[in-house]
Amino acid sequence: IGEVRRYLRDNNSIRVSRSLRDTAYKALQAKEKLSRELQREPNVTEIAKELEMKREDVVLALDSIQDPISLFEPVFH
Amino acid sequence: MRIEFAALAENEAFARSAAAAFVACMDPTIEELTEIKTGVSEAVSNSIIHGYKENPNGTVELECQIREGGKIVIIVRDQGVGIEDVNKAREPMFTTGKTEERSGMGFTVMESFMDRLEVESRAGEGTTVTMIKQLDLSDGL
Amino acid sequence: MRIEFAALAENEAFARSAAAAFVACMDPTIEELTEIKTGVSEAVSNSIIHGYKENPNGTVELECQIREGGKIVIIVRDQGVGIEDVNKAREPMFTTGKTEERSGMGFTVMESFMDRLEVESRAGEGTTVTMIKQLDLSDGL
Ligand SMILES: Nc1ncnc2c1ncn2[C@@H]1O[C@H](COP(=O)(O)OP(=O)(O)O)[C@@H](O)[C@H]1O
Ligand SMILES: Nc1ncnc2c1ncn2[C@@H]1O[C@H](COP(=O)(O)OP(=O)(O)O)[C@@H](O)[C@H]1O
Ligand SMILES: [Mg+2]
Ligand SMILES: [Mg+2]
Repeated sequence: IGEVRRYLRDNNSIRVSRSLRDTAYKALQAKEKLSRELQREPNVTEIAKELEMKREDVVLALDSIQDPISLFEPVFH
Repeated sequence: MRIEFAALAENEAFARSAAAAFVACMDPTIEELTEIKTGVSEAVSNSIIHGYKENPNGTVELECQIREGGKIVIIVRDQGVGIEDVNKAREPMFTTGKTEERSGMGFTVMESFMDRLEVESRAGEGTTVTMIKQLDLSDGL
Repeated sequence: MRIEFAALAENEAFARSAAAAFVACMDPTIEELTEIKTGVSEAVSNSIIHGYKENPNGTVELECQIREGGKIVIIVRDQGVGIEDVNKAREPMFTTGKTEERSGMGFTVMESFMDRLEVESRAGEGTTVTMIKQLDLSDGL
């Protein structure tokens, strides 16, 4: 466990806010790529697999950026 | 799943994340996830701002259920001031807030992002908003 | 903030994310967040697996509070079978599960990742685990 702690400390002293944002942008890029490949919207599990991350971490990261779709778009057209 | 939290503005982001975390196991797309989060945000912010006027002694309740076939049921409940005329409140652009800050589009947004929206409210007793959304499971692996 | 959810294995990931989302507003380091998520995971999985033997009628409760100065208090509560001898259960490597699956290190992990761990339990009545962690707020990177 001491080893686990040291590992965490060495690699993870940055703040969450920055790390989450990086992950979120990677997730959006993966979404674009997969949409092209699959010819449909990928689901979060597929995106997580592409990034080799846990699904829950991808979902959490997406909270840190502005909503990726425009709020009023579906309302006004 | 049921969450209770204080009527503080910063808890809106938390409620949204918690709802997203809960429905994640259903493999939604990012778009579906965003729609659910936006609906939760609008309902929760209404409870905090209108229901309790940001009095942190007020408690907002968020309930999420996953039904068979990928149907998501989300219930946001407060024991705040309530709504006198629900039909009027649901009209696009209607707001009792200062118009510079409030768009009056909250219920309209919930309605358009979800498949069904029910609003139950009594002046002085509080408000319960029920949103139902059917996820598209067709693209399953 | 208080969450209730059914004693289902898939709700462990949800509880972990919800706790993370709640403390995210304090902008902890990734290390601190990972430690908190791991502690929540261990406590919640104990309630689900040992407390309720994965009977989904059981309800697990997760409470998170943010105290002044960046102190995080996390409480995980179940009304499951309880623990006969808490001191013994807290010993490293002690497990009542099948040894291939369970490491018996859950309480040891919670203890080392958190600043304080309290376990209250009564056989037949359930278990309450309280974890306290002080975030390092010093460097505002
Ligand atoms: N939970 C609530 N408690 C009391 N009043 C509410 C609540 N939710 C909505 N309302 C009322 O309905 C109106 C319309 O809500 P909404 O469409 O979200 O627009 P906005 O929040 O921008 O005013 C609000 O201005 C308020 O008067
Ligand atoms: N919530 C709980 N309800 C009942 N028993 C528990 C609970 N949490 C822990 N225990 C008991 O304490 C033991 C040690 O727990 P832990 O250190 O997490 O190891 P493990 O989960 O790998 O067995 C468990 O095997 C179980 O007997
Ligand atoms: Mg509104
Ligand atoms: Mg354990």
